[in-house]
Amino acid sequence: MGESVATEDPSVETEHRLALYRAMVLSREFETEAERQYKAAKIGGYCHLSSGQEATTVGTVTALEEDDYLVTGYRCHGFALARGVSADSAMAELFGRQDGCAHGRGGSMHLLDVERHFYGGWGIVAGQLPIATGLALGIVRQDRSQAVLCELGEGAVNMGAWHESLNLASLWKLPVVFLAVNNEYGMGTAVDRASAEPEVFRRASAHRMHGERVDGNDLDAVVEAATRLLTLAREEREPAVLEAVTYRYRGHSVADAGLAYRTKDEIAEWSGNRDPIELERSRLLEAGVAAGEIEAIEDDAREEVKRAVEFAEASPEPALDGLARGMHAPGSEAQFAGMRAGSPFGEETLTFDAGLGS
Amino acid sequence: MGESVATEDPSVETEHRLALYRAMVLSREFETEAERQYKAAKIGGYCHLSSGQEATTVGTVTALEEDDYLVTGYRCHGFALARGVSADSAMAELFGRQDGCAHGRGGSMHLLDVERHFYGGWGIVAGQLPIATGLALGIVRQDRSQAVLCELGEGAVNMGAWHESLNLASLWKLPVVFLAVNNEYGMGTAVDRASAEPEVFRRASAHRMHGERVDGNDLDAVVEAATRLLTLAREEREPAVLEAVTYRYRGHSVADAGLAYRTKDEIAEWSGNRDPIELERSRLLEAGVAAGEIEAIEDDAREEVKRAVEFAEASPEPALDGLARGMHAPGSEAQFAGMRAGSPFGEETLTFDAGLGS
Amino acid sequence: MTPPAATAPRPARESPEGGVQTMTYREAIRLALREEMQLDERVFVMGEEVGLFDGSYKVTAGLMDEFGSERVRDTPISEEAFVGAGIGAAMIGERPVVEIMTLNFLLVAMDQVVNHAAKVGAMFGGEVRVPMVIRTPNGAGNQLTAQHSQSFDGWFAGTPGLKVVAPSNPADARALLKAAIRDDDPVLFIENLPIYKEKGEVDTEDDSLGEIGRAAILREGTDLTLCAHSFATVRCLEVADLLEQRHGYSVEVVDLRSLRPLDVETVAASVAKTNRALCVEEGWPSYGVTAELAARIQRACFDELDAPVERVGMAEVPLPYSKPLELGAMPGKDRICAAALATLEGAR
Amino acid sequence: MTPPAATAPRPARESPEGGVQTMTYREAIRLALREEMQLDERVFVMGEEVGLFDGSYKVTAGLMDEFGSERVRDTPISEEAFVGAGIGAAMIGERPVVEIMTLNFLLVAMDQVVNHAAKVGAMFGGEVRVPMVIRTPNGAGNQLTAQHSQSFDGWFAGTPGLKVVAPSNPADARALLKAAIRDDDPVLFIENLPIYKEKGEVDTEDDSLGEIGRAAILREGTDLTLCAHSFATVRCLEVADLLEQRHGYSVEVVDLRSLRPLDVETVAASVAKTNRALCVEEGWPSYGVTAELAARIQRACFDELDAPVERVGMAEVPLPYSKPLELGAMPGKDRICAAALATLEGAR
Ligand SMILES: Cc1ncc(C[n+]2csc(CCOP(=O)(O)OP(=O)(O)O)c2C)c(N)n1
Ligand SMILES: Cc1ncc(C[n+]2csc(CCOP(=O)(O)OP(=O)(O)O)c2C)c(N)n1
Ligand SMILES: [Mg+2]
Ligand SMILES: [Mg+2]
Repeated sequence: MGESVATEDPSVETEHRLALYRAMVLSREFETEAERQYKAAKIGGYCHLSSGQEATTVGTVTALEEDDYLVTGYRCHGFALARGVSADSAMAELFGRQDGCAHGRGGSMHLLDVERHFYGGWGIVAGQLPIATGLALGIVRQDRSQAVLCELGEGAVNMGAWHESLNLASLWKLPVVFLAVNNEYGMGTAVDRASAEPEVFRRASAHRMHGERVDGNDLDAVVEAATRLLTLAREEREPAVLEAVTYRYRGHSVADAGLAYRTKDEIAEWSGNRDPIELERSRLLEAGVAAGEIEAIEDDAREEVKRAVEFAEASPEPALDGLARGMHAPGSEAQFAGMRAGSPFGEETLTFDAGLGS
Repeated sequence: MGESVATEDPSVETEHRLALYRAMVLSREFETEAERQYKAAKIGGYCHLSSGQEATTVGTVTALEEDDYLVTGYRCHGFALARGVSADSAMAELFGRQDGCAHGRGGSMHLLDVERHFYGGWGIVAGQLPIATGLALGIVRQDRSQAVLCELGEGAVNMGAWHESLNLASLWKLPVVFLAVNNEYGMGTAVDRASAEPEVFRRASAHRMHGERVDGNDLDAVVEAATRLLTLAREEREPAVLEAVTYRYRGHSVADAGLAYRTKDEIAEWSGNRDPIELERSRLLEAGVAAGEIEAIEDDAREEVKRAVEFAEASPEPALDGLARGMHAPGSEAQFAGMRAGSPFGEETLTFDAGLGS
Repeated sequence: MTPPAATAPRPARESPEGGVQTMTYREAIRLALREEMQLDERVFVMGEEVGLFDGSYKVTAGLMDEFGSERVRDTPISEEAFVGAGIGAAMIGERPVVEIMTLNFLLVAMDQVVNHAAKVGAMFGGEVRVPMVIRTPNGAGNQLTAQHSQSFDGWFAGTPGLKVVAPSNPADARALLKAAIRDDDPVLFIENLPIYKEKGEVDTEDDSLGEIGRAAILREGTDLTLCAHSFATVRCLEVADLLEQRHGYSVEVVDLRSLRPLDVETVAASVAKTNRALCVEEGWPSYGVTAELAARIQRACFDELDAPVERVGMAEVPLPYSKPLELGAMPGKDRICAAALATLEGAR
Repeated sequence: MTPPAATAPRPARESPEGGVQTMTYREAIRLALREEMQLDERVFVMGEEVGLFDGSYKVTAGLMDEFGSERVRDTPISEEAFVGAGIGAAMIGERPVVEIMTLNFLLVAMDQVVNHAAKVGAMFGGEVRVPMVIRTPNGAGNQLTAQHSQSFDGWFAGTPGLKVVAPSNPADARALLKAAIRDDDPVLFIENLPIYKEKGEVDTEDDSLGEIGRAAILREGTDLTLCAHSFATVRCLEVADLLEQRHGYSVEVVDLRSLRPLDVETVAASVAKTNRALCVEEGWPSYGVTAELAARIQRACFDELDAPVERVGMAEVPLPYSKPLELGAMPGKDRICAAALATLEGAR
């Protein structure tokens, strides 16, 4: 990770490109399968797919150093996978199982992996921005050379939390890059029906912060921009806004057909002519990679998703006595002893710290 | 009101100038007296003075048409007086008396006068912005030709409500001018310690909104800018940000000595060389107004304040059975009948709509 | 910037069929909105996705077509701004009905609701009113997880200056929403996600308004009072049937309908008759709605109670995603039933 | 932009005098902050005016001089951002103590507290913790009017995932703030404006931490239990003395100290002894803290109660500015005393 696509040694480059390609395909396949499983009622709740946005997802995550931090909104499957969360534990989370990365507590919107410094998918629009800003503050306090990448949608830029977070990051020179994924819509609302300034990156200037726009379907462009801005954040503590223009093919969530507010033609235009995976595929072919090698990678990703479903199916449901697990730090039971006495709500059955075994 | 300072007929102009001068003096005298009364424990709570900011206050309010709307934060004495609220009812409000403009319920921060379309002083930083935006929305829905002037401090521009309100105003083309009074400090925090972009007006561009800065101590400049922007709002439904650079001489509120975070020299520099009242006084003298006429105006304003204190002193304290008055619309008692039954909190004594007689 | 396209309203039309109709709660809300919009030009709807998208939960479906995009106004994701805009518009004579997609999102606009809308009347000495309605669904049950599965009803009900209404059936939903829209005070109108599909009869020719502050006895009984609001009432009615059929108990169900004002009188009268009470809510009971109910009942009925007032609500955890865990946390019929039996049979 | 000037910290110094000292509540809080900052580099303070201005209520006076502007961090007026920044910093190992100028302003950051800080532990399956403290005063009494005179204590106490502490005296304030800072969960630490100047003895050499979740019996008695938290406890102690001196009653005072966890056990044991309870709070009682107390007590002590549990709190109106009106609204000693006598002498 962290390497720019353009390196000296062409074989390394190709290898890296193939890895990125695989990550994009894995994300697409994972979500295609997730939609299927959702319709089969194996997955519930909200389930937000990012099909069409894979170059943005994979391109920004690959620009992260291993010990950089990642924070996202609810549309987080691709980010989790790109960051190295296994398809197994991501799918198990979508299935609500014990071996999910959040032990079945978080579901599709709240994937995370602390070891990989992925501090979560979050569900409140723009709610993750102050928190990502705080991670960056923590980095500064700990005097480390790390950066935070914080994803949000273009609809989220109209929340007050955006404004307050950008100001704080700029004022305090915090190492955070706000990745505004402009997929043209927030639910059914086109960007220019919601934002007086629909060129989202321009809002950075209100905080004397650098902002720029990139073609979010062009993997190379995304990697270049993200690497450059994350490096500036990491090394110079210059925060920035990176707006990636892309498109989501599916509805806002699986429950939305996604056709009430846009035309089939518009979707076809993006998926037919500007698909990030297709684009990258042709680049690979152009670069001389054999079609067979590419197909092998695709098959391999599909296999991984298939195995992930099996893994998820096999993982146990969390046990009911773990209802409160994780809510409080180990040792908190003693504090709650007096509240449980004669409790009408069964608090006596709730334990916080009995481990996450079930 | 609504006339620009520069008119054809010089006598009208002078008359108008004198009226504005008187309004500035009245504000200064009123607040000087308020501080005295506060120290005499006749006034309580928070009491935020605007001494030093009078050109901004008077200059913007005079640019309002009679049926335009005015909304402010808690530093509202000068705005209320300039809008025509009598010193009597403003002072009575500060004394917490029945004849105060909010019947003793609001105090210093919450002056208002619905007849004069002054919809209040508000106490939560930036909380008044969404509401002012809503007044402007109401104007549009009612298809009227009016504008809203919404005052806030330069410290308030870091609140999310600022951002959300500006976006909404710009997106929906609402007739509101946000007057950011930049008096250099938000409590003890200098503007560049709080805002990554300390030139506050520049933040308007994040919403494709016009923004500009004016010398807030120069009455002519303020009147010109405010008149121009309010006219645009009223006639073209172009919202805008007007930043007025000025200075408060006193502490944040009467309780703050105002010296922990700035030097006496700095205060002296502003009050000695840039005082808006002095500036206007010299302009009047230059324009040939007799010193005696000016002094008569000053005496008159002082008299008005003196009478206002007498009025306030004489006004009765609100009666205790009016504790809940105004809380709910007339007729709500019937709705609360079931809640009062056997109430442990004395709700049975609370009436909402028995008039505001006491 | 492309300014939001203003669609022209279609001419107002009357409700196609009259008389008593069976409809869902969702349809009853929509009907009330249409009726009030037809009656009063000042009424307008505003919120995220209420127009082009037909509403996130389809409550406002078709209204933009009928009334145009000025009166059914899609907003940016800016709850604080558009709730506040509702307050401002209401202060100068409009009648905004603001939709918040779910109650969870009202947290970002809490300051506008609690520290502005609720304060205007008293703080300005009665000089200004805020005739605004905020409509929003609460609740859990769809695996929407911790940030999306909450019921803060009691927080608003504990805020002087607000009125809080939360009907449990389509007829009340229509009548009370109409009353809320015509009320001159800010009213929080709490709906509920699972309740939207519940059906009931609505007399569309009955134009009387609901009475804010009046509870209803939905089912009479003599052994136990079940006391609830919104969707919990639906569960209570089912539990009451079960208790009668399986255990022979006669159970009264009080539907609060309104949390502020709270109709303590009706609740107390019921408990004075049954001598036992179980209060049920979708939210967390500690410091919740049922706390207030229990506190009021024990006071009003101290001599009549044969057992302590009991409560059932959401398990006191952030809602987990896993279906079995979520079901385990919810105040389902089993848990209500068990608590009712304990209250009925408690050794006192 | 001039970047905020970073002042260099002065070398840490020990508390000048040891042993038992009389100090104000404000000083006790400051002492706890200093001690924890000296002990643990991860602890830092952040909020509006906490540094250069010495704190809006002077609680943090001198700390910026001692620890520098990086560890005593003045913020813009952006509660949502800096509360969230506290959460983020805490998630990766810092120990932020966030000051909110008054509880009223937490409304604008409600979403970060309730829907983020409180959710992290459970929602992420126990993988992350948020060891953050939010300190803030509640209360009324200084004519600060409707938007600045509130106590939403119960709202936070009703939020699973949070802990809520609200001590009533300097010794507890120091010990519990130290405990809160060392706690691995988000803790809301509620102070109170009038209480800052209250004095008490603090043993500065006693370094034991306060026990979160444990109430205290501040005064023993046999006829009535007064049950309160924070400043209301101070009033209750005075009322207890009055009742004894003037009326010969023996009154027990329970100081809750913590609202979540709530020590029902201690409260119930007291009421089981006295058979009568009056719950007092600075906030609005309907749907407030005393509602939960009454609900718990009537259940735990059903057979022991000789009279219904009574409550006293703020009159249910937005607080008016006028001094006599404000005094009339507050739960002052007179009102508490009258309610206590009614509870003691109620014809049961
Ligand atoms: C505060 C808040 N308001 C509303 C919602 C409901 N909501 C969830 S996603 C969404 C649209 C967000 O659009 P955008 O930021 O563009 O992200 P995208 O979904 O396109 O990735 C909305 C309104 C929410 N989760 N939080
Ligand atoms: C949300 C909120 N946070 C904090 C406060 C406390 N407070 C009152 S005024 C103020 C400073 C505001 O400064 P500025 O906007 O520059 O206005 P000025 O006082 O200079 O007129 C602060 C922090 C508040 N009232 N509301
Ligand atoms: Mg989007
Ligand atoms: Mg200022």
